[in-house]
Amino acid sequence: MKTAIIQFPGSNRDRDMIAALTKISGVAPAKVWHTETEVPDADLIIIPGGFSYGDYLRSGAIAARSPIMDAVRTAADKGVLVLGVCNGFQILAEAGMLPGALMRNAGLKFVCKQIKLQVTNNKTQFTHLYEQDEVIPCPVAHHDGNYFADAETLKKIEGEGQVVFRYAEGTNPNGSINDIAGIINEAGNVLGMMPHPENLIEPDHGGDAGKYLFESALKPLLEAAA
Amino acid sequence: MSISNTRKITPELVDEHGLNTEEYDQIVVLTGREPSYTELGIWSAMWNEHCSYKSSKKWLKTLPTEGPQVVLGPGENAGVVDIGDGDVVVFKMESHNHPSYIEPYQGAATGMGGILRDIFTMGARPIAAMNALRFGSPDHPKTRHLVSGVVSGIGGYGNSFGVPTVGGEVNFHSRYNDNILVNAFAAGIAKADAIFLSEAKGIGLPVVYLGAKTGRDGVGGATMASAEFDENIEDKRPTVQVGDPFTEKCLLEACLELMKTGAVIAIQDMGAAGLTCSAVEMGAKGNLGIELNLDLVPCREDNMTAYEMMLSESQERMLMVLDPDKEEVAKAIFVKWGLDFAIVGKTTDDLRFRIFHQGEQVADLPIKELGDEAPEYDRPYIEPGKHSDLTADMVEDVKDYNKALKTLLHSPDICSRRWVWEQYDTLIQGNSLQIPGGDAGIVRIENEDGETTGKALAFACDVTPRYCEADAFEGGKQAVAEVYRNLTAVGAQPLASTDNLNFGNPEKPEIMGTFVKAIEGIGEAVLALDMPIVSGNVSLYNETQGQAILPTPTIGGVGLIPDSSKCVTIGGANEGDVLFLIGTEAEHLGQSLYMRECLDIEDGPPPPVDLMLEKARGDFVRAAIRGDYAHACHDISDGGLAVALAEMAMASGKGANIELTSDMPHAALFGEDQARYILAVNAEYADMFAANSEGSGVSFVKLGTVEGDKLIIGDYISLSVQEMKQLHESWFPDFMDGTKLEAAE
Amino acid sequence: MIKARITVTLKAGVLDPQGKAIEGGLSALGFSGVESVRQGKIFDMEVEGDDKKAAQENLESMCAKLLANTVIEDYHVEIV
Amino acid sequence: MIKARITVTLKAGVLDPQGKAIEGGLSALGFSGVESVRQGKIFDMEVEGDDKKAAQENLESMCAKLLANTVIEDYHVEIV
Ligand SMILES: Nc1ncnc2c1ncn2[C@@H]1O[C@H](COP(=O)(O)OP(=O)(O)O)[C@@H](O)[C@H]1O
Ligand SMILES: [Mg+2]
Repeated sequence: MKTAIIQFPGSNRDRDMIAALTKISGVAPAKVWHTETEVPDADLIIIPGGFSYGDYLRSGAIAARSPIMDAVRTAADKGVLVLGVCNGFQILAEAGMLPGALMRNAGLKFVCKQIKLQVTNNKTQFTHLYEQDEVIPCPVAHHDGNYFADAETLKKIEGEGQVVFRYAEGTNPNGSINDIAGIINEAGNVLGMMPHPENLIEPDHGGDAGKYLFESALKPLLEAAA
Repeated sequence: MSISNTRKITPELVDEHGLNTEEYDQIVVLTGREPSYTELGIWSAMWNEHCSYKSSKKWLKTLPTEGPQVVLGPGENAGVVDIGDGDVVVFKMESHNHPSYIEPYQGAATGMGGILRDIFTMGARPIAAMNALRFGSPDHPKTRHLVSGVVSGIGGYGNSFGVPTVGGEVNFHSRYNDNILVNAFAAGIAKADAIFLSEAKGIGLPVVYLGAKTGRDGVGGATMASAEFDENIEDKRPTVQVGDPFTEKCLLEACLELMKTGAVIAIQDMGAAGLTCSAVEMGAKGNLGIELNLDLVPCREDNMTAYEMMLSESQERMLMVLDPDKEEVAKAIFVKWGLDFAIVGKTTDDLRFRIFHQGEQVADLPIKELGDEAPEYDRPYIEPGKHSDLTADMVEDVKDYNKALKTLLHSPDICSRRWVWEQYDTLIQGNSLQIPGGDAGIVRIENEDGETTGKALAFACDVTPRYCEADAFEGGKQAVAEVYRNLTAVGAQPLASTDNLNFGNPEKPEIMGTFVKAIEGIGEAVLALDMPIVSGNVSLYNETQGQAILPTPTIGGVGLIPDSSKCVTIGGANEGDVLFLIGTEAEHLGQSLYMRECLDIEDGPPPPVDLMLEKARGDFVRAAIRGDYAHACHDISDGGLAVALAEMAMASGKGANIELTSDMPHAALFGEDQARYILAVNAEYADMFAANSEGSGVSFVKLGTVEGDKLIIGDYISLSVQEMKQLHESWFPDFMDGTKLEAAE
Repeated sequence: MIKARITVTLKAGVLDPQGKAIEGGLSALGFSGVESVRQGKIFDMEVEGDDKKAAQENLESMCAKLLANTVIEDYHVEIV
Repeated sequence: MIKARITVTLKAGVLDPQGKAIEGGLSALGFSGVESVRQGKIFDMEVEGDDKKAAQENLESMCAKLLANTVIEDYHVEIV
């Protein structure tokens, strides 16, 4: 089982993600710089949070057009799991690998706090260790998490179970349409989400509800490898 | 606009540079002739208050700065303190007051940028930030705009850079109406044997410029920071600097990567007075001369003059002396991070600061004199008068204590600051054990491989300006004591501190008097509590049209938690826990928020600070926390016992049932007597705990138990946790929303 | 050298939180009569050369590839 | 009803980190010849009434008070 993490100038939750992956899987992910044109052989590719290129122009816009993203797209097409968290989600959306766009928070302010997250589809490779509709706590920390998709796209992703996470119990922090917090692509191997499961994996974080996302993705791989 | 280098030096021009006649005469002597225009700019930048500390130096020297834990005290970009296992914590606090008033977002953002740069210039990776903010009265028309801009500026920079903000302060007072204070603190972790300094070494070595390009930003900025505001403030506007946290993040990574290669001999960030200050400091400290060729400086704008380049305060820039053998390695790292990199000069052996521009020598000055021989003033001062005694029986008793507590919880200085800190990333790096909202922020320490070490650091910053105004000496002591308590309350051993001394015009003897007394108080307290000052910053002339700010010597402190599983926070109480007051029931109401918020009076002496008592009780509380007696702890400060109990109840979501014995309930509930804590003790251990306190000679009061969903204090107070929360949480967002408060007005 | 101004606006139907907030801010400041505000971006560009037609095409392509997110935004290039 | 477009641009000399990042992004995408990019904002406004002169004044005042940060930005109001 191998994981890789993509680093852009301005990525800043890459260290959190590396720490989380190392703690959970026992192996540190390969670090891949954005100028590279190939992703080393990996079963899970992660695009971490941060402010790639300062979030200038639009969050994720410049990073989405980096050389490495072609390689990520190729890997995804072959079925490799790809997870984008926060800025990673913004990058995947800008790259067209996930539908819709992430706009400025409705409150226009950066927001960092614990929200409630509902697992609205536990039949994905990233969420099978959660109960269907289970509500977990999870931190968010972003300025541009207001998910938008046109009516047609929305209808499609809602209809196909592509909405994997929703803000629950009135905790939508950013005005996201339909309280959408995370979506998956049609093929079911590319997930983007705004909340930070990597910041909720051990008792010191105040809980470990985020850990199961990584375990869902990694466990079958670990078992296959064993 | 480009200013020629040959402008005639007139008395007006000298005056515009903030130099008086004697200073100018001295400059002519040291230069050996009349200075050129560029040289005048260089002298003025080095000799202004901000860079030279000419009014404060004499007094700063009196502060205790040493201890076995101190690796490096004041004098470098930040202080360095040992935390064991070969690790050090590097920290400092700095003000960006004037720029934040002029342009709150960019002023605060670049303040964050500056303090973060100070930390990583020394080779440390920033792991925590705090911000201490003072604004004018909430009903002043500009206040809301300033709060909103400053908070989003701090967040905008710190969040993008990627450092968690773990604490701070916000106060409102009309004395800050025209002079807000923005003090930013940052701390980083490094290896003790990998600290980088600004002292240049070696002759003929390349001086390298790194980071962002130079523009005309802030030309004259350091001079502005030392001038009293006047009506012509608009004129000073074009000098605003814009922060670029993205470039700073790249600069951080590039610098740390480069430092690992052994290429860096000396490094200094460009802060106030940019290229001038950093180059002179590197040379003067290393007893070397520096030669710069400005044609090689990466510029953002056309036709920049030597004067402008030397004084530009463009952000996100560094100067470095490089090992010439590692030039290619260095270049590659900077190309990787997309940063400018240029060799702009060299070190020399002749102690001259020489600047060339377009083939001409535009400055040739003695570097030691520039760096070390700035004037030092012993400004006349008058010891401030003191308030006569004000005993509690002389202070009106409101009788309706429920209402009084509700008023306090919903008041600008006590209400929750959630509106502020939720705009800051408090969780990034994954090590925050206590985010804002407790007594001190707590951050776990990782080793270089990102593994947790079991250790944690605690951070707090405090000062109570109304106490300092009433008695600068006691106020200075109190600021340190409160930091000490806030660190202790989470189980940390206070290690050392940093200060940010914000005052009015030092040329006024009464202001200078508060400055001197505050420093005396701070000095006495840091000595008694063993928290040497390892870094700091002075901001004077915070004064508009004769009205000075309240004396505001902010203290930032760092404490060590050797075993992070043995720290507590404000909200950890369990149902059934026994609540103990460490200390005695309060008797002092002078300068309390009870008087100010409920009676509209600001009077009396502040509560006196007994440093021996602080130490004895602090040591006891820390031992109790580390001995696993307590589930929660909180120190008592603004608003007294009642507010402290309410804060604990709101944080845990649990009520309490309390009995008091005092016959002066208003003082017992709201008095702000110092050196006091509340501990929530595991019921099983309550008797043992009481016996221990008695045995250690530490006064305590068994207050009652944690229970239910209401805070009940004798017959005086009965309020549901829910209602208190609603009041406590709503003031700030309602104020910032504007509409609700206006409707109520 | 050719100067151009690129204008990027939100597509009709896309919610504009910043515009909404400004509407609220203006009315809080006592400005009445503002019926709607939509925020957009401009990019003032300087490009080499003097072939305006080529520049126009080049700039349009920059918009499509980077400067606008065509999921939510429209763009317009004007050589000035 | 009157329609107006307000343009807000950074004053000359003020650092534009966004513009700079975009220049980098464009060259990474292989677009050459872009010498400079400065980013600005527009506000497309609809205001009540039909007195264009009054509207112009009113909008200028909105710019000075809210829409532009006059410390670092210039503004321009155009009734369309
Ligand atoms: N500007 C700020 N940024 C971050 N946290 C803040 C800020 N202002 C206040 N806080 C946090 O709010 C809480 C209450 O502040 P304060 O009343 O000053 O605490 P204390 O009385 O313990 O010193 C603390 O946890 C403090 O760190
Ligand atoms: Mg406290």
